[in-house]
Amino acid sequence: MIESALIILSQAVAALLVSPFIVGLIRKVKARLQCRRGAGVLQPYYDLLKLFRKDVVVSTNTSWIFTATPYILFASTLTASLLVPIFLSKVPINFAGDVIAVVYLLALGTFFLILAGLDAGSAFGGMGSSREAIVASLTEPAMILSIFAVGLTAGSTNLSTIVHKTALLQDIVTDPPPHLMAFVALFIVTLAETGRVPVDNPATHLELTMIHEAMVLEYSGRYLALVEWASALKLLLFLTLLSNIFAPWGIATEAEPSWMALGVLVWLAKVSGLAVVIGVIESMFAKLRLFRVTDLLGVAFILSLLAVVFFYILRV
Amino acid sequence: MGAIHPDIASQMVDLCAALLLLTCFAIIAQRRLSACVDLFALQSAFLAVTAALVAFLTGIHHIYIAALLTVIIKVIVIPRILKKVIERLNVTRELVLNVNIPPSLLICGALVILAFYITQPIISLGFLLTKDSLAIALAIVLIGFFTMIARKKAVTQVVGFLVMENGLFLGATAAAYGMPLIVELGVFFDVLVAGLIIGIFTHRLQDTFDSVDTSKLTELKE
Amino acid sequence: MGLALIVLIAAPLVAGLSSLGVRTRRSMEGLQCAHAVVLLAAMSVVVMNVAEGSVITVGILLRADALSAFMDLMLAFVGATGLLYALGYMGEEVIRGHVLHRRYKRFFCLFNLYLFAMLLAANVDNIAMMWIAIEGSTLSAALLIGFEKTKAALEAGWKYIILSFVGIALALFGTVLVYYASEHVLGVSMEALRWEELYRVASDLNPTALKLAFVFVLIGYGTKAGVAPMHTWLPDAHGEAPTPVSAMLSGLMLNLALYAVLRFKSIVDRTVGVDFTGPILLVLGLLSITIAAIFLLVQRDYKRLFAYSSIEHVGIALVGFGVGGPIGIFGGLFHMLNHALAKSTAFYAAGMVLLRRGHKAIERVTGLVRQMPLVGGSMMLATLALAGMPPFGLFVSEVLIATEAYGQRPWVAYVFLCLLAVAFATLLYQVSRMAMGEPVEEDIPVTDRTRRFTTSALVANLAAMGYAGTHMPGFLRDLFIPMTRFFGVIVEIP
Amino acid sequence: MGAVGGVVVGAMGLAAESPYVFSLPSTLPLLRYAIRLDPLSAFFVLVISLVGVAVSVFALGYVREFYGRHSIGALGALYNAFLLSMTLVVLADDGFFFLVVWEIMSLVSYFLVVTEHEKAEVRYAGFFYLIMTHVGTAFVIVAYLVFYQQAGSFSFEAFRNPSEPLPQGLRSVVFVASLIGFGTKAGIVPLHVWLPYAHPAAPSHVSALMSGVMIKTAIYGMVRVYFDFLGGEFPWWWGFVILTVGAVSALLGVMYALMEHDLKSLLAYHSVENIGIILMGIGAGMIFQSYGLTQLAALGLLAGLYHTINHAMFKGLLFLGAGSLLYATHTRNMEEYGGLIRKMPWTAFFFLVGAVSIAALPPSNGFVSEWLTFQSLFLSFQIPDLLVKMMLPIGAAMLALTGVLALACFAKAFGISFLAMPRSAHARNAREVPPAMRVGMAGLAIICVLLGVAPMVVVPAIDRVTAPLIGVSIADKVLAEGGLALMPMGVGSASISTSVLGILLTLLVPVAWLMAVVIGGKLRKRFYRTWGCGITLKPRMEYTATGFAQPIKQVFSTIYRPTVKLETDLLEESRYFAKRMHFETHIEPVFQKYLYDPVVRSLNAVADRLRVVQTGSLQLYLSYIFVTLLILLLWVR
Repeated sequence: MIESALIILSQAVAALLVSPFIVGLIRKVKARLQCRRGAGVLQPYYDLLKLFRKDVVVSTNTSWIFTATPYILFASTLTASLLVPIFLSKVPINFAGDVIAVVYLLALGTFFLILAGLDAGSAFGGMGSSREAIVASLTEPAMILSIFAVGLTAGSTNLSTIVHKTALLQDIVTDPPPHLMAFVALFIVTLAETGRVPVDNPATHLELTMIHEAMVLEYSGRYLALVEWASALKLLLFLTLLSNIFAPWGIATEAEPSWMALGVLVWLAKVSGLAVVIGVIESMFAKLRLFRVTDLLGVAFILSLLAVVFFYILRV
Repeated sequence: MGAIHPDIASQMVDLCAALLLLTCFAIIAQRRLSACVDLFALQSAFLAVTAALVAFLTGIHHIYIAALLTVIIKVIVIPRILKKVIERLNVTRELVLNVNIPPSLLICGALVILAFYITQPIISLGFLLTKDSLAIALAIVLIGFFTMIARKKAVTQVVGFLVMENGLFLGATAAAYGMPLIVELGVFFDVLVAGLIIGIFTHRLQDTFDSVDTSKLTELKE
Repeated sequence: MGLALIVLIAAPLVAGLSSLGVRTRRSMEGLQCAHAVVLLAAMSVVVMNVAEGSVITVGILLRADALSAFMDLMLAFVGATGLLYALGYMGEEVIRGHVLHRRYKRFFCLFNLYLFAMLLAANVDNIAMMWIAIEGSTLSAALLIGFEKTKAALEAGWKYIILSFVGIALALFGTVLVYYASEHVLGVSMEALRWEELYRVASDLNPTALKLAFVFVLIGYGTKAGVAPMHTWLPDAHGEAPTPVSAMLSGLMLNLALYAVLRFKSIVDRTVGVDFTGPILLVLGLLSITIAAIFLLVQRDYKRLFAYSSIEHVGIALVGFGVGGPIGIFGGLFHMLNHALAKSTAFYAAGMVLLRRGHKAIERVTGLVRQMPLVGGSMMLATLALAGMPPFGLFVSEVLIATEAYGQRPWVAYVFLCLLAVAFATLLYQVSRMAMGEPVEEDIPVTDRTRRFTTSALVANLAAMGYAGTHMPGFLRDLFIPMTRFFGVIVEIP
Repeated sequence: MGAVGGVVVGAMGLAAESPYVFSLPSTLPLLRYAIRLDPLSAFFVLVISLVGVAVSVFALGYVREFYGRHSIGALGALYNAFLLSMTLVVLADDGFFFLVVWEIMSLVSYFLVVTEHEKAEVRYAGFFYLIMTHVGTAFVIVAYLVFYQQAGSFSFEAFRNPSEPLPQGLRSVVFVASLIGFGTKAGIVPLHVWLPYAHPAAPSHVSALMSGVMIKTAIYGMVRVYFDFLGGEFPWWWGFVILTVGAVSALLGVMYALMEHDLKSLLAYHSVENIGIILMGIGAGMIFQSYGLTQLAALGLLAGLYHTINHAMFKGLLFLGAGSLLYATHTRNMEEYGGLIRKMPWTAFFFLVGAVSIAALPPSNGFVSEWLTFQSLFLSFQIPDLLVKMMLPIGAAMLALTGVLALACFAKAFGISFLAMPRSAHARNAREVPPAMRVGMAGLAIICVLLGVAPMVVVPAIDRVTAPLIGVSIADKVLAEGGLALMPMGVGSASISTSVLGILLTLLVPVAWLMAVVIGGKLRKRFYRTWGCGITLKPRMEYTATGFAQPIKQVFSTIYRPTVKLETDLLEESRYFAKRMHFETHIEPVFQKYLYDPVVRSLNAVADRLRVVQTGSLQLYLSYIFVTLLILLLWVR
């Protein structure tokens, strides 16, 4: 009991601590690819600290929704991250929710974020909200299907089960093609969900091109800090999903301290690797027009669908 | 039916019936309204004769009364009424017909054949004396009906209707040896009243539409 | 018991003739109300006795069995409310000076004679006498339809006269044919015309003769019943006649004509079997429903609208008799009863609208429910009943008929339901336009005296309508069982 | 307020072992006023009554809206008649009686819809509704006639075990007929067209009942017929059809909802969506059933019924919320709302609860049932048939899309209506609604939350309903971790525990707050205008509902077929400054245009053709009779 509580706690802490680092890493990579030295990978931590200290400016138009949203967003994202196996394949509270629950928890955050965007009454917030809505609605089906594709191999949508079985390669049925397709699909989904290029540009300062940034335009101080942190956490969450679902090797399958330590290291390596990849992609591609995004996500959807179909085809 | 040989008797009845039928054709072929009425009166007279003949041959006496009533009502009263109506009219003859005379004659011929064809299976039921009269009655009914369709003037339609009545009556008396007296009386009463009412209405039509061309009555539709 | 029957039939005659001598409106109202009471009383005595299983006969002329008693029930009840309503309606016309007292008296004379003829036709024990009585009703109806001396009324009256006289003539030919067939069994005598005897010897009558006879009778009385394609006079007559008359035509005369057809059907069935009459009735019934359903859509005059709905319901009843079987027959009869009530209600309401608005154009009438709640409401209710909505009896009978039809020929049930749906839509489309919306200003007030009569008539009908739809009293049940037995089937009613 | 009694009855029925039966004979042939309370009916009685109670309370305050304009007495009477008829529908134990009360229910609801019949659109809505539902009833009648033919009686008992079993052809007839018949009432695409007209037209508390409960009676009918009468043996394509219909309804429902700016029609379209979701669950169940996977079948059915009760609750709640807005602002147009959260905080909060539930966000009740549906779709990999196996995940994808679109839609609904600045004088002068209405909404909101976090109570209850229908009870299997979690397929498979999630969420919010305090110290707030690029922000500059939905309309334009009309007249001086611009956009009502209008048009055309039959010419009329006579005579001969 105590042990599982500890594990949960450590998992939360790890996630919280690592997430800003990932953001910093991506920025660093991009800077390097643009032949800049760029800020240190720890810069996000300083930013967060600073933002927490600053006092906040709240629009007179806003309601309690606006002030509550950061906390709700943070809480929901953190809850989601507790359901995902990070360095231990069997999360103690895995019964509390499967991957669908994770998706919907993140959706909860998005929902309130959209509301908050509308709350201030500025056109930018509304614009960001509506674009976030469309992007989210386009990513969702692809996401569910790709998860199904993977879940089918383990015969369950319980993340821990999937990861555990895949890690031990025991009583699972798997073939490379569906996995690969699902992986690509989920990767695109990740880019879209976490607001990266080519769907959205987190570094932009031109309001009209913003999606996520436009939504949080009115936030400042600790609210902004919480929102930023939450989105960093979300990014980490997706990277973890990608790495642990498709390549869970090295993750601790037993709750042994040594194994878990190893698991943490391996996990860090994996997510950093993915972060680098994202950085590279971001500097290679330009941001797409909003209505071109559909094509990209369409590709993702088709891929995931093919993944499911292939899974069955190869079974018969 | 003592004195006369059955065959001859039936011949006679059939002869009268045939005359009735002929007058029908005459009515069809006739354009002048008053002439139509006269022909109708003639036909009724034949009808009365037929009835009397049947009464005589069969010895069913109340048919005499029926014959008498026919004479009174159909030969005298109703033609009078119709004549009165016609006098008030501005037209004396049917100029335009729905169906022209030659084709309508052909059609009537067809109707007669049809009537025989239809009644043929039940003719056998009929009394030897009047075996064909049922078919003829039906033919007359149909022809009367057809007259009402083919003609436009209210009067000729009335005549057509009365011809139908005659056919019915022929059927009732000749073919079925007459209904019970009370029924006969009732029927005659109804016919009389009907004639009166029709007279009234034609008057009114004449007053309001100042014509009795029923094909003009097309205000109410759908 | 014979006395009650005689009273029932004679009362209208007496009242009719005596109403010619009446001086004032008030005394006329007294007379007619008394008459209505007498009617109801006599009717209830007759019905009760017949319900106990006895057959009332008076001499060789009058005979009231279950079917007649059923007709008496409808005729007397609707007739009574019709009288009340007519008192109000014509009274209003008199007050407005549209009708002189002389014609007011004549109206009631004719109205009562009309009732008399119909009651006689329903109770006479003689196919030829029945014909005479029905002819009589036709004659009086003709004068009633042409009562308002407008061009339109005249035209309607003329068409009615010609068409129904032709029809009635054909019916007589059919009657003659039956006699022609029966006298071979029963001899040339009154016996050969009596229902009782005919039922007795039905099986050994000549089939072909009866078949031909049935055709003539069906066409003949069908014309009076408004069966398509002989229905063409009906909308004109209903539209132009004074509203109480329209109500009587729709509520009573159609049923009476159906009754005549049914009488012959019950004999012919015994002779040649059900398979002969069934299909004919079925086809004609479906045809009537179709024509009515479609013409309901293009109506601009609400009285004509209800006229077409009458055609539809006659069709429904015919389908019921056509498919036969205990449920089908029961459905048809039950449908006749409920239709009589609902349709007369609808016409009463329509008449009130006509009095208050002064025109018959559907699209110029709106907001009835708001402006005259009782009239508008009862019109809406009646319409819903006519459209076949529970809790009214027409829903029950329609479902029953569909059930029996499905059992015998599924396609009939499908067509039937489909047509009903169309009729439902078209009828409600028209009436809901009138009942709802903002009321228009134009409104001619009617006196309270008038309103008293019309309201009582409406309420009585509505009450009967709701009652008959949901619950069947014992005596009615005892009527229905022998009635269905006429057609060789027995409906079991819980 | 007899609804309260209903609650008791419903609970009793669910608890009871054997169904209560009682029947009093009618005096009409074939008609029996028979009542039977088995778990299935009990479940629906419970649903009806729960909503009924809350709505009745709400109505106490709401009818004040109608004082003077309409007769409250009539309204109340009809309202209660409506409740009664719905209860009788689910209780009826005799086909004929069912039809009677079914029609009465339609009739009463029609009267309720046309309460405000001065408005032309209300009349149209009511008429359209009446016609559609009547046609639907015709199909139900056909289905029952088939049963009657086999069973020889209208009693449900006879329907269940007819003298000789129905041949497959007839079973399919029953299936299609009842799908169309009940589907019309339920509002499945493409029979849904009446729904977005009728539901908004009615007074809001009635809309809540219609949308929340009445359309559920159709679900009841389907379950009753398919699982009870037909004994739950179907070919696979039945379930497949149901599933497809459900998926399409769900998707199109939510898509049209997104384009609506009339709050009540928006909710109405969401009813279409949720009916679709319910049917997806039931359809999946039927598919499993036809492959003999009874446990999964039970799961699918359970998901469907769970969503049924959930939808009843939150849709009722949302309609009451819409009613409150209407009551406070006298308009249904969302573009005229805004900033109401400060004017009417309670309503806003309850509406938010409803929105979260219908958007299926954890830990709400909507999430539970949609999750169960997801699971039953996911577990399709156990089906032997390859084609079906491959199809069901697509259904899941559509469900996902539906879910997130619903999220967007309610973000719009709530955000535009309650947040930011008032967009009109109506909104500026709005007041919080009277307590009675708030209590009504509060009741439903609480039920929603409970249904969400306490599935361990709900699932066994529903299992009592499904067990007799399917034949297996799965409550003990589904409930894991001491009832905390739902686990459809036993250990190792997926599971959720909304209670735990709820606890976590409620814990972590203060945690986050604490953290913020710990790191940043005490919170110092400054209030200032929203930044509007330097100019002060006016309500006109706010993002509108139309604008919010614009991208979605753009993306799915193939489905919406939007028509945009932009007319600009420019200043004389310069072509670059517009004097005024008029912009309007419509989406094409595809189904009405291509499915219903042709029918009406052809009917009118036929009527016009046939006018010539009745030209008024006497001779023509005579010839009709003549010809008929001759034909018949020849036929006889």
